[in-house]
Amino acid sequence: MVALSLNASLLLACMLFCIGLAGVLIRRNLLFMLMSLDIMLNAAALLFVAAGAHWHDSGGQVMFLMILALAAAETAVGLAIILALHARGRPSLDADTGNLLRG
Amino acid sequence: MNPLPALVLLPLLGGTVAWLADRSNTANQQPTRNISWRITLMVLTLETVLLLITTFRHHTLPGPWLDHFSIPWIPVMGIAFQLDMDGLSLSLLWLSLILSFPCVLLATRQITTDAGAFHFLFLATLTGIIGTFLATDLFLFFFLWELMLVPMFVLISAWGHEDRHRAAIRFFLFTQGSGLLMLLSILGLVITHYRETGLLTFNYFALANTPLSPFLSMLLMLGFFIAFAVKLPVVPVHVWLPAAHTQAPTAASVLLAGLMLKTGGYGMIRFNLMLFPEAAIRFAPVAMGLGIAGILYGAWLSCAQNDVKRLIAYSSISHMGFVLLGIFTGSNTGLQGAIIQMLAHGLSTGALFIIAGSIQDRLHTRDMAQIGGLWASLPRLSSAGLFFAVASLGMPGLGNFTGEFLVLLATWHVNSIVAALTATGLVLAAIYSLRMVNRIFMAPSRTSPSHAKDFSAGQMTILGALMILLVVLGVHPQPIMTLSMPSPLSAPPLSDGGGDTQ
Amino acid sequence: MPYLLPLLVFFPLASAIFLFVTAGRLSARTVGWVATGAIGLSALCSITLACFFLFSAVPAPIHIILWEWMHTQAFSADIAFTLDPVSLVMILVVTIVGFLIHLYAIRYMEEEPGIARFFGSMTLFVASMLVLVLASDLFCLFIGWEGVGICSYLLIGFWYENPVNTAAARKAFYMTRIGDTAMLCGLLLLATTTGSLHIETLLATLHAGQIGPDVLTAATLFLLIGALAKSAQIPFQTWLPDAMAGPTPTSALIHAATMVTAGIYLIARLHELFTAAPLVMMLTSIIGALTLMMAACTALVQTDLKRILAWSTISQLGYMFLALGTGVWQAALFHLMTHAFFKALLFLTAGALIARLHHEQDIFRMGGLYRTMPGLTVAFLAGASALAGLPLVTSGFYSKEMILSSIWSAHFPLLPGSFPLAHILWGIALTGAFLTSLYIFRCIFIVFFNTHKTESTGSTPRLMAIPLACLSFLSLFGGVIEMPDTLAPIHLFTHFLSAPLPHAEEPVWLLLAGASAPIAGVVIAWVLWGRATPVMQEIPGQATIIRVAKEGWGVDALYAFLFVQPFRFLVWLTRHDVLDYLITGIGRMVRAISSFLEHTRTRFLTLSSGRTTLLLQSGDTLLARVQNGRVRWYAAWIVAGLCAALASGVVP
Amino acid sequence: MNTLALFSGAVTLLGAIMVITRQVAVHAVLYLVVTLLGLATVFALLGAPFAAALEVIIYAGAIMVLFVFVIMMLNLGQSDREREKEWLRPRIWLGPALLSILLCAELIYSVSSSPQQEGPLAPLSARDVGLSLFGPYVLMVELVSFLLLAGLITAFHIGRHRTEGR
Repeated sequence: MVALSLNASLLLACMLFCIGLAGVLIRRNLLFMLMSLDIMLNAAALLFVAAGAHWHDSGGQVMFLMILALAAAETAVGLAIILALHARGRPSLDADTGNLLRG
Repeated sequence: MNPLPALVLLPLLGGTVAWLADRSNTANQQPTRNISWRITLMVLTLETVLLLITTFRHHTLPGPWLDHFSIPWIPVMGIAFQLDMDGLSLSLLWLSLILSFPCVLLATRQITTDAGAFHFLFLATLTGIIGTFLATDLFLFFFLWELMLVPMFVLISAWGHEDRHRAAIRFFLFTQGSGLLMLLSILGLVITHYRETGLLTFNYFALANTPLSPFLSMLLMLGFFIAFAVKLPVVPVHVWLPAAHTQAPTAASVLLAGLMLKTGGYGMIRFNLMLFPEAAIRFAPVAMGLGIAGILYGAWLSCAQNDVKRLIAYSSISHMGFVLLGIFTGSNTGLQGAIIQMLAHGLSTGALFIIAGSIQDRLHTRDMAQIGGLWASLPRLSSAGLFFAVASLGMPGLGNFTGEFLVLLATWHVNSIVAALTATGLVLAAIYSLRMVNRIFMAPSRTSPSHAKDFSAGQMTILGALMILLVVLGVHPQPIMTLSMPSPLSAPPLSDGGGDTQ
Repeated sequence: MPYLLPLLVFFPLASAIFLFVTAGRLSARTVGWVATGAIGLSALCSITLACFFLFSAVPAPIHIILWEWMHTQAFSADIAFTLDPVSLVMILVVTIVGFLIHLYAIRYMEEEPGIARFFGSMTLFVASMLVLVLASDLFCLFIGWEGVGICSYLLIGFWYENPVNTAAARKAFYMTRIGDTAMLCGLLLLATTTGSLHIETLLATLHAGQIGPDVLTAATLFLLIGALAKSAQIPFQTWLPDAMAGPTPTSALIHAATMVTAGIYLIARLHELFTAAPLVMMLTSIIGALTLMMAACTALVQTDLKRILAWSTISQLGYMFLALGTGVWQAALFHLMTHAFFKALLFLTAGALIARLHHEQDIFRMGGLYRTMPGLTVAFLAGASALAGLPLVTSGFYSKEMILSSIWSAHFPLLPGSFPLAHILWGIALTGAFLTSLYIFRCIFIVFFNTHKTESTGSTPRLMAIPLACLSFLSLFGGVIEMPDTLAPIHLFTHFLSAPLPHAEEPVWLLLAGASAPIAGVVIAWVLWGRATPVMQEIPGQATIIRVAKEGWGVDALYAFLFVQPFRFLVWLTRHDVLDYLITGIGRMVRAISSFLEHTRTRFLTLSSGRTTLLLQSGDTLLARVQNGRVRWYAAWIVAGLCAALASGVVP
Repeated sequence: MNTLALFSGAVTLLGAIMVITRQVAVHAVLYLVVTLLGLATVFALLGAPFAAALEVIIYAGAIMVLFVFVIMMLNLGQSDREREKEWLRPRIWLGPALLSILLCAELIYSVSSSPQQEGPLAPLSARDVGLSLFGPYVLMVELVSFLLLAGLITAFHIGRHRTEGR
C-alpha cells in the first residue's frame, strides 16, 4: 500500500512549498496570497504525514490534524479580514496598500 | 636666636604684609602712596640688619662653616629645614641684598599697576634666592630653587614688555625642565644613599659621603649640571636668557641677571664640585669647552645687538662663561676667580640693567638706533652707564677684570692655548661695550629728551656705592677672596639632629 | 719719603673723582684750576722725589707696598709702587709736561661745555699713567696700562657729536685692546711660570735661570705686541693719526708725550727680560726702523698739521723702539724725554695756531703766519728744530745722536757677524733723521713763511703762552745732560739711570753724519718750499704713490678690508642667535607637526565620519526601504535569508 | 503503484502552479481543490487514509467552500481580472520566482543529498491516530480547540465590526 518513499515525498513537499511561496511573493491580491498560504501549509502537512509514515508514528498525522485546524482558523480569520477590507472600500485587495498603519 | 631662618623667611613674610597693606590701602578712601614700596624697603633694611648680625655674630662652630640651623621638616622622609652658611653663601647673600636696594630704590617705584603684588613677588623671588644660597637639605634646596621660578615667571609675564608671554613661558620651560632633571638626580642620590646605608636623608653632608660608581656619579652630576647650566646659563641652553632679560621689568631683569644667574654658579660649586669631585674632574674638559664657547658666543652676539637690554643679556652669557670656566679649572685660583666674577658681574650687570631700564622708562625705547646721545641731557645717568660699561669690558682695577684674570690664570695652568683663545673674548667685550657707549651715551643726540629727568643725587649715591664696591673688588679683592672660599666638606658643622646651635 | 708715591697718584685721582662728581656745577675756570692744581701738586711731589734721589748719598730705589692685591697658592700680586731712576724720569716727564699741558688747557678748553669731563679724564689719565709708571708689579702696571687706554678713548671721543671722532676713539681702543690682550697673555705666561708678576721677583727668577728660553721668547713677544699696539708701531700704527680727533691738549699729552711712550717704558723697564730674548730684540729694532721710515715718509706728504705731527710721533717712537732693540734703552728713554718736551710743544703751538685760525688745519691754507703770530712761530721753530735735531742747540740732537751712535755699534747675536744689520739700521735711521728735518721744515716754511693766506684773530693768551715758553726752553736745552763723548764727556742721564755704559770709541764722522743730515733736510726744505718762489707749492697729489702714502700706505684700507668689514659682515650675518633660532625652530617644527597631525586627524575624522554618515544614511534609506510595511517584501526577505542560511549550510 | 504516486504528485504540483497563476479567483479555488485532492491521494499512498479522508472532507470540502462563499461575496468582475493581469507582469513575478526556484533548488539538493531510506511502510489506521490523539497529544488537542475558538471569535469580531461600521 505504501508506495512513496520518504525522499520522494520530501521532494514533493519542497516543491509544493516553493510554489506556495512563489505565490505569496508574486500575487498582490490577498485572496490569492491566502490560497498560496494554504498550499504552503499543505506542503508542511505532507512532510508530517510522510515522516509519520516513514517512522510509523501516528504523531505525524496528529500534527496533520493540528495543521488542518490551524489552516481552518487562518482561513476563517483571513477571509473575514478580506471581507472587512472589501467592505471598507478597498476592493482591489492589494496587499501593498496596507502599509500605512491607518485603520 | 639663630638668624638664618629669619633671613630666609623674612622677605616672604614682608612681601605678604606689603601685598595685604597695598590691598587694604587701595580699598581705603585716601590711599597712602607707595605703601607696599615702603614696606619692601623696610623689609630689606631689616634683612640687612639681620645679615649684619649674622656676619658679625660670634661664631662658635668648629670648622669653617659659619652658621648652622636645622629643624626636622618631614621626618619620615628624612627631610629637614636645614640651613648652613659659609663664606661663599655669606658673600652671595650680601650681593643679593646690595643689589636689592638699588632695585627697589631705582626701579620698582615706577610700578603703579598692582604694586603690592609686584613687591610680594619680588620679595618671594628674593626669598627663593637667599634660601638657595643657604639650604643644605637637598629637598629644601630644590623647593627653594623652584620657589624662585614661579614668582619670577609671574613678574615677567605680568609686568614685562611687549613680548613678555613668550619670554616668560620660555624661561619657565627651560628652568623648570632642567629643575626636574635635578630632582631626579637628588632622588637618585638619596635612594643610592638609602640602599647603601639604610638611612633615608636629604642632608647634604650625609649625602656627600655616598659611595658611588663612576658611571652613576657622572649621571647624577650631569643632572645637577644641566639644571645649573640652564640657570648660569651655558651656551646651548642659554636661549631663554636674552628674551627673559629683555622682556622682564627692570627690577626683575636685575634680579635675573644679578642674582638668579649666580644661583647656577653657586650650585655648580656647592653641588657639582663638592658632591661629585671625581666626576667633575672627568667632566671638566667638556665644561671648560662650554665655558669658552659661552664667552666667545655671548660676546660675539652681543656685538650684533641693537636692543640695549639684549646686548647686556648676551654680555651676561659671556661673563658667566668665565664663571663656568673658572669653576671647572679644578684649582682654587679658578674657583676664586669664578666667585669674584659672579660678584662683580652681579654688580656691574645689575647696574647696567637698572640704567637700561631707566632709559626705557624715560625714552620708551630700547633700540640703540633710536636712543642716541644721552650725555648732553642725562649726564649722570650716562656717566654711570659709562662706568659700568667699562667695568663690563674688563677694565683692570674693577671687579670683572679680577675675576677674569684669575680665571684666565687658572685656565693658563690647564691649557695655555685655550686661555689665549679665551682672552680674545676681552677684545670682543671691548667692542660691544664701547659700541653701546658710543650708541647711547656718547653719540650725536638724536631725540633730545629735554623733559627726561636725570638721576637724582640720591640715586647716584646708590649707583656710586655699587661703583665703589666694584673698585674694591678690583683693587683689593683679597679679603673677599678669603671670605668667599666655599668651605670644604670634610668638616660638616654638626652631626644630625642638631637643632638650633647657640 | 715713600708716602709721596701714593700721594703722587692720589692728587690727580682725587681731582678726577671730584671733577666727575661735581660735573656741571663748577665754573670752567675752577675746573681747570682744580685739575691743574692737582697735577701741580703731583709735579711738586715728583720734583721733591727727584731732589731726594739726586742728593741722597746712596740713591736706592724706594719700594712701597700699599696692600696685597691677592695671594693664592699659585700666584700673588700686590698693589705696590717702586721708584727707581727709570720711573723717576717718567714721573718727571708725566707730571711736569702734564702740568704744563693742563695749564695750557685751562684757557684752551674754556669754552667747551664738557670741560669737567675733559679735565676729569685728563687727570684720571695722569693718575693712570703714574700708576703705570710707578707700579712695581706688572699686574699693577696693567691696571694703569688699561686705564690710560680708556682715558685716551674718552678724550679722543670728547667731541662725541661727530661720529667720526667716536669712531676714531673706538678704533684706538680696539687696536690697543688687541695689544693689551696679547700683553695679558704674556703676563699670564710669566705669572704661571714664576708665580708672581712682581718685577724684581721676575728678574730674580730670570737671573736664576728658571725661565726657559722658549717661554721667555713667547712672553717677551706677547709683551712686545702689547707695547707695539700702545705705541702705534707697525702693524698697529693706524690708530694714532685718527686719534688726533681729540682736543689738542689731549693729543699733546696722551698721543705724543706720555701714553704712547708706555710701550717704550715697558720694554725699558723689563730690558733685562728682553735682552735675554735676542730674537725679540732684533724684531723690535727692525719694526722700529721700518716704522720710523714709513711714518717719516707719510708725514712728508700730509697736509693736515696735526696729522703731520701724529705721523712724526710714530716715527720718533720708531727711533725709540730701534734703540730698545739694539739694547740701549737709556738712549730710548732719553729720546722719550726730549721727545715729550718738543712734541708737546709742537702740539700745543699747533693747537694755539689752529685755534686762532678758526680751526683750519690744512697747512696749504695757512701761510706767512710769522708776521701775525711771532711768538708762536718762535715756539714752533724751537720745537721743530728739536724734532729735526739741529745740532748742538737742541735737545733732540743729543738724544737722536745717542741713538744713532749706539745703533752703529749694535750687535745682534742671532745673525752671523758679517751681516751688517746694524749698519743697515743706522742707514735707515740717518735717512729718517733727514726726512724728519725735511718734513717738519716743509711744514714751517709753508705755514709761517709763505704768502699770507688766512685771517687770524685775537692773540695767544698768556696762560697758554707760559707753558709754550717753558716747553720751548726744555726742548732746546733739556738735552745737555747727556752728550756724545766727542763733544763733551757729559753722561748725567745714563749715570743716573744705570751703571755707565761701556762707551765704544765713536768715529767722528759718525757724529758729523748725524749732525749734517738734519741740516741737509732744512736746506732742501728751504729750496723746495722756503724761497719766495718755491720749487714746489704742493707735493703733487696725483701721483699714486703720494696718494697711497698720504693715506698711511693703505694699511687702514687693508685692515678695513681684512678685518673690519668681514667682522662687521659676520656679526651682521650672525646678529640673530642661531641657537635661539634652532630651539625656537624645533619648537615651531613640533608645533607645526602637531598641528599638521591634528589637522590631518580632524580631516580624516571629518572625512570618515562624513563617509560613515553617508554610508549610514544610505544604509538607513536601504533599511527604511526594507522596512516598507509590505508583507510581500518581508516575506521575500525571509526567503532570501533562508536561502542564504541554507546556502551556508549546504555549500561547504 | 509508482505510476499512481507520480501521477498524483504531478497533479498536485501542476494544480498548485495553476492556483498561483490564475487571474480569476474561482478558477484558482477550483485548481486548489484539484491540488488538495491530489495531495489526498498522496496521503493515501503514504499509508495515511485517515489523513487523506480529512484532507478531502475538511480541506477540499469545508475550507474551500468558505473560499467560494467569500469570492461570491466579493462580487468580483472583469475589472478585477484586468487588474490581476496587470499585476502578473513578468517584471513583477520574475524576481520572486527566481528566489523561490533558488530556494527550491537548495532544498532539493539538501534533501536528495541525504541517503535514501526505505523504511517498512505500513499504513497507520485511524485507530492509531485516535489513540495517540487522545493519549500523549491530548494537550495539543485542547490547544487546537483554543485556536479554533480564537479563530471563531476573531472572525466573528471582524464581521460584527463591519456591520456596526455600517
